[in-house]
Amino acid sequence: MVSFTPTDEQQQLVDIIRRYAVNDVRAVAHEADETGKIPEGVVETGWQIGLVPTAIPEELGGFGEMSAITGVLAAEELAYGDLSVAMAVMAPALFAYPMALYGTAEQRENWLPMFLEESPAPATAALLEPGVFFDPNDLQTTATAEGDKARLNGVKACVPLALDASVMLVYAKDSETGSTDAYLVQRGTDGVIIEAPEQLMGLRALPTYRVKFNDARVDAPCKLGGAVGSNYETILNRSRVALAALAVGVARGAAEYARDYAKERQTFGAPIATRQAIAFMLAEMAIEVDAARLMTWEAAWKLDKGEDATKEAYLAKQYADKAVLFATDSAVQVLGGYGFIREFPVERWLRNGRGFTAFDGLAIV
Amino acid sequence: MVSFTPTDEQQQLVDIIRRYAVNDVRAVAHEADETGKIPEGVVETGWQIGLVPTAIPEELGGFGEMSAITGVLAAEELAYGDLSVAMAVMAPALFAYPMALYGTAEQRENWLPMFLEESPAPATAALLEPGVFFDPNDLQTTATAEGDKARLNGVKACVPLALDASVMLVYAKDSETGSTDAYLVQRGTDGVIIEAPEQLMGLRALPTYRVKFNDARVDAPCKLGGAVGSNYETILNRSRVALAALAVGVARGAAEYARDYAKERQTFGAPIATRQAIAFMLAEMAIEVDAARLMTWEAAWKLDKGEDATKEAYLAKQYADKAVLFATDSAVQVLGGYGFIREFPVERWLRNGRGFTAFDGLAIV
Amino acid sequence: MPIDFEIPEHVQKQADMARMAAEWVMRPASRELDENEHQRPTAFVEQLWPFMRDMQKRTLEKLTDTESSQPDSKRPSTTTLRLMMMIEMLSWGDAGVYLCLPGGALGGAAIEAVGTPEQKQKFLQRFAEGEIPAWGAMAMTEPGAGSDTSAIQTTAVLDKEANEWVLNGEKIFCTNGKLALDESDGLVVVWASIDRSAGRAGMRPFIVPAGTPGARVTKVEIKHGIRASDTASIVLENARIPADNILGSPEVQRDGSGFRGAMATFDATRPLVAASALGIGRASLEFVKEKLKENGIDIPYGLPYHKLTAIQRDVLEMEAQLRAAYLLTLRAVTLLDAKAPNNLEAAMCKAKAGKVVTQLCQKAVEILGPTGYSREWLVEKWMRDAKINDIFEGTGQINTLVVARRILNYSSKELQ
Amino acid sequence: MPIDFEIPEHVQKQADMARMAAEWVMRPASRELDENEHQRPTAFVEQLWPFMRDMQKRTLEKLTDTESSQPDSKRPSTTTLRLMMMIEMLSWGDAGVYLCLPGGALGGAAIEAVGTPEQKQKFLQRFAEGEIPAWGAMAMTEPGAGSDTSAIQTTAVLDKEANEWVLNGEKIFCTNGKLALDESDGLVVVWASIDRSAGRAGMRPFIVPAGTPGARVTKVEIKHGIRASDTASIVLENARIPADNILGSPEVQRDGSGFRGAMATFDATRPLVAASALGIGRASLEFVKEKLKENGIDIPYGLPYHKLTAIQRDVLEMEAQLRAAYLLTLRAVTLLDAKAPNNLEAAMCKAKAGKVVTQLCQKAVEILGPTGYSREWLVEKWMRDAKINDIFEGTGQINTLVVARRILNYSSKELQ
Repeated sequence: MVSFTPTDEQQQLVDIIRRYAVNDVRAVAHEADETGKIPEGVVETGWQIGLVPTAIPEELGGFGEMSAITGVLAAEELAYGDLSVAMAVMAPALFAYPMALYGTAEQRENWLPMFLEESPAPATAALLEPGVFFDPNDLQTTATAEGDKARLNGVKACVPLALDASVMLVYAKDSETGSTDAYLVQRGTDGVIIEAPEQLMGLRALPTYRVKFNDARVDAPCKLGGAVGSNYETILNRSRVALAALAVGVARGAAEYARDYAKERQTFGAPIATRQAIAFMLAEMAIEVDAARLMTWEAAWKLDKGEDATKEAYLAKQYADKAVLFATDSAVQVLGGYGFIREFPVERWLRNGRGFTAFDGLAIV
Repeated sequence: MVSFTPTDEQQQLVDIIRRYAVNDVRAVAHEADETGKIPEGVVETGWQIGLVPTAIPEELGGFGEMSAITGVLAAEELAYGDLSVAMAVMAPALFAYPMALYGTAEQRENWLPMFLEESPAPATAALLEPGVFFDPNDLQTTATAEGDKARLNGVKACVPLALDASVMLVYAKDSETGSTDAYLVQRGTDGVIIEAPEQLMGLRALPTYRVKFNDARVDAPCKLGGAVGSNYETILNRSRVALAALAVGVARGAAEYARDYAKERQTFGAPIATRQAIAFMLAEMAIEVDAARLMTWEAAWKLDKGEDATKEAYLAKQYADKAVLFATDSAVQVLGGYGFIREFPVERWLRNGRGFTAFDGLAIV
Repeated sequence: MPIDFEIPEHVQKQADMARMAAEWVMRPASRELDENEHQRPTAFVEQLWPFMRDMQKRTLEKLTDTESSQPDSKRPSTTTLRLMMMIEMLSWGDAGVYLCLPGGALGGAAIEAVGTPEQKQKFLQRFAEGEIPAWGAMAMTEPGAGSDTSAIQTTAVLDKEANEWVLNGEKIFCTNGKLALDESDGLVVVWASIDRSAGRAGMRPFIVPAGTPGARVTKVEIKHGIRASDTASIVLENARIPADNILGSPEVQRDGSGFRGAMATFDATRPLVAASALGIGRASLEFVKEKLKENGIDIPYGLPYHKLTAIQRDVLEMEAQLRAAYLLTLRAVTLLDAKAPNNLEAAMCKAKAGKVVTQLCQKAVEILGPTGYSREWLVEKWMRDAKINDIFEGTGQINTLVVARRILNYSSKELQ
Repeated sequence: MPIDFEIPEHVQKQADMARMAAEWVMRPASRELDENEHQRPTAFVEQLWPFMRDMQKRTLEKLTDTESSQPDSKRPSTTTLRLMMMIEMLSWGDAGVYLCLPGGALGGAAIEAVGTPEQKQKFLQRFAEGEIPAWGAMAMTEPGAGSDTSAIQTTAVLDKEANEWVLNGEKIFCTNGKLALDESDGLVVVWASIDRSAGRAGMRPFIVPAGTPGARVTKVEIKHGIRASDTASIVLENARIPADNILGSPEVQRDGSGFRGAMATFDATRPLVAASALGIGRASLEFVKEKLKENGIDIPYGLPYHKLTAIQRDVLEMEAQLRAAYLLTLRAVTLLDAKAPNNLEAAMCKAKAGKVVTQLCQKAVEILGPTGYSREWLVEKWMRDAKINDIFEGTGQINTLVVARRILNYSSKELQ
């Protein structure tokens, strides 16, 4: 039965996150972007909404309600607040969700309980690689099996919160079989070098790092899911959908801000929103935001059904990548000179919005 | 010295063609499109303006003023009248210009004088090939040399006025050397089959034909330019530029028509041109028409300098292809319901405009 | 209900049936009907009439049986969803032929939306019974009144003695006008003013049945696309209809509520126009992918930008855009079935689908090169058919304006 | 003269020199100046000042020597063309740094365009002599008056006793405002109303030199891009300037001719803003092609659609669009040099270049993937710099509106 209404529980969660996004996140987003640091306590507050813990299986103390649809609803609201904060709050899921989905019983018991703590678990994942061209289907980072241990080689980019992580999942291609899997790498592993924080156009409040693996030898059993491994394609799709949802959140923020501004700002004795040139931009922004959201929801729904969602997730991500650039760029345009000033959030949103085409693997639902 | 002003002679020619386009061509264009036939006399009148004859070398009785810039100025004006008529008037040039540029002395003496007659010379050229994908750099039609004769094999598409042509240039790839050249094929050559007129979405008033070559054996010396051959790349560039200019003419016709309509048509007590949504479309159409024209002029100028114009001609054609679709589609949109009715020319212009991406080799300057 | 994109099985089945009709009855006649404008899709009408008649009969029963509709109203209906899916598939077959579907069409929709139970019973009956098909149509546009409905010049004056409305005026761009007035025992819903001084508040739809003296078709347009469908001009010269044939109140409310109610039919019809657009877009996209496949080109999902060819990237973009338009339409339809307001969503899906499908079909012609441009294949026809969706039932501009008004919370006076 | 696209050798030479300055002086400091906003491009200013000073000296001589300008006027000048080429190349270097070019900038342009010979001599002198550079600026925008110049609140009242204008108001978004007022012996051309009741007809530009009491910079903005350039807020509190410092007539002509004359400076400055945009676009395009080449990807001309990759097609489209913007700009500039009206063409090139270059630079970041998005390379900075060109000197929307008015022959009242 076709429906576009979240469940009551989902709606409650959305309302909570919206309040958090507007009251806690928006209030600090500019400062965080300027200083490159999210003020103390903001990520913690976001964490305590309990998004990741609810997705942890019941037998390990969570609510066992992992749902991509709930995930995209939450992600949109978080990004509506600020993308850097949203990614920081969601970063532990980069580790927790693949673990919950594919970890061996032992791995899950070892690693999932920490996500039930009050504080964000210091865990992340490394998927993206640096350079001009990146193809998640063709990772350059390799894992060479040595018994049930493995040696990792390669360079990862844009690993969020890597410096503080006590453990991370590293995606690598098996140098013999060519299959891609995730490997658990703990802090202090020899041959793992976390470089200085990356300098990006956007996401300035989120510390991301380039991480090098020089013959990094990780302990057994380090492959997620053990011998069976994990379903990398599904992980990629869950990541695409998460990023699409974040893009929708940023785009919606920009569209709404521009709309409200245009109703306030007067020229020639009337709000600029009464000029068709502006009104049509606002209408198209609204349409693109809604369209991107629906694409994202459909892909998430497909994931929750356990079906192959590659097509839907890929197209949703492609669509949302465009929508967020269109909406944020248009928002700057609607604000005119003010849109170019950093004190107005649309300028930050444009910088963040442009990044989505390069953000593979930076979030997951 | 940068200048955007045609010479006085060019301007006079443009004025003459504009009168012809508006008075003679526009008057019959709808009927011609509906019946698939240009009324008697219209092409002849266009021919008598003398575009092709002036480009014939002086020693053969012409004015020796072959100029791509003059050519694009003329082509734009002709297409401003109607694309089918423009292509019909320009069709003999498909034969005459390559002949004038690359024919051997004997070939030129044999073939060029007929272009000085009062009536359009019955000559054309065949370059395009049928199918989904066409690459002018990789023709499928082959020429196999047999001494100084040649056998042609392949299928050509969209050959304008082929049925009435006493001679045509056929572009083919040498089956041994791989080089592309033009071959003179006279009416009645064995193995040449001119099929029923093609049925296209647009260009309905211009009879175009699919022409098959089944081991068609053509007499020596049939290769344009003899042993030296011709410069196919330059011919292609001259063709690209001609098509770009025709596209500009169609686009300008649509932009101006929509502009005038929008000033006339009233809704809510004011012309629709006073609504920004319409006014902005008109402004963008005007900008795209001008931009496409300037690209075309620059490419033509480069050709007249005798320099390699591949980049300019290619980009101008790409640009004009888009501009003409944008302008004609927008014109239909500005006219709303009337734009969809065949009695209003914009609907025909949209059908013609869409074709430019598939019109390789259908015109030359 | 949670978020769900599952099309119910019974709806999907009906869509599958529509696809069979499209494949077997519509497509084979498509080219011929396009080339021979004003010829009728006889086979299609004959085969579809019994089905449409029965469907319309069931709808009519529901509409007029007030009792049984009560318990049903707890579960959202799927009436419009079924219509959407059917229209999409029939338009996948041939959008011009689809418009010749026997039934009330926009005229019927207006009666369904704002007619009294008696009017529904009386006027919709003809689409729900008998051996011979009938058509409905809607006549709103005039030479001087397109998107500006307040400029409508057609008048309706009540002749109290005869208890009849007397209509005078000229209507253009009336889809199915000739089928409804000349070629069947159909009807046209004609918009006219009962009080020219009241502007839009004085506008009312009137039911003008076939055979009404003084109502006649004066012209059938020759068109860019949807050539199998007739687009008629209708002249009303002292056309007399019974006093009861007015839809809505014969009183003029200065607050315009009478007019607004009638405009609400657009919220129902716009998603269906969008659905028709989707069908054409789908036809083009499927055809392009099929022809590319024949030429060895697959359209992969999951590849990064730098590993795609230009054509692959464009086709993926076409596919994403079409899906976006589909989902926006699905949302507008779902709201309608839930009897929730959908004015914003209806305008959104219509604006998006009209634009996307126009561009998609234009691109399809480009991708398929010289043959795509020829009349050998239908893809050039689909491009011509597609364009109407950005024009009728409100141009893309009008629908975008409606979206803007809704999101800005502006009246049509505040945002013109 | 026939149609000709040949850039004269002496102009090209100057552009080549500008490119050297761009490569050697601007690019090396680009990243640092972007990261440390409000730091000054000292090396650039020092090296360019002698050159700019001498150039401005020659210009001033021409402007004030009425005799010698007569015979010259037969041959079109190349002054603006030279400027266009130089600005393009300097902006290829760094658009933010280019804006710090010592000289009169928009303030100087206004004086050149509408000043009396005496005013030119007196006020432009500072940009044409001395060891220490000076800057000019233009202050038009106010918190409540952006594209709507009629809403300007700043007033100028003539104190007849002192024979001085007294200015009061607040200006924002004044490019180089701080350089002109605080950091050099420069000047700001301030727009103010001499008769608020007269609307735009009462607007006049006034020359406010550095050191004017009551004129002070209150804020320097932190920005998305062009961070090396200062964007200042200026408050005027009873700022007093000599009566002669008004540009144009101190009388209010109700026909608005005084205002229109001043607005004509936009016809001169818009193509130069477009030129700056072109430089940024060119930088991005060249960089993208270079990086693609390093990765084994060439951008071929002449291939059909189906033989291009997605990236090749996009880069070709970027190149075509940039060339189109370039040619539109070249046309506007050529008209200006020929002293022909270019209002339409100036608005066209500004609208096109602003939009094209913004999109081109956004696309460049996408093409270059994760590294393109990082601050390792300048391409992300160019994207931020580019956007200003669609905003200042009239947003894309305002310039499109001007184009629409010109092609429709509508006044600003008829098409708002």
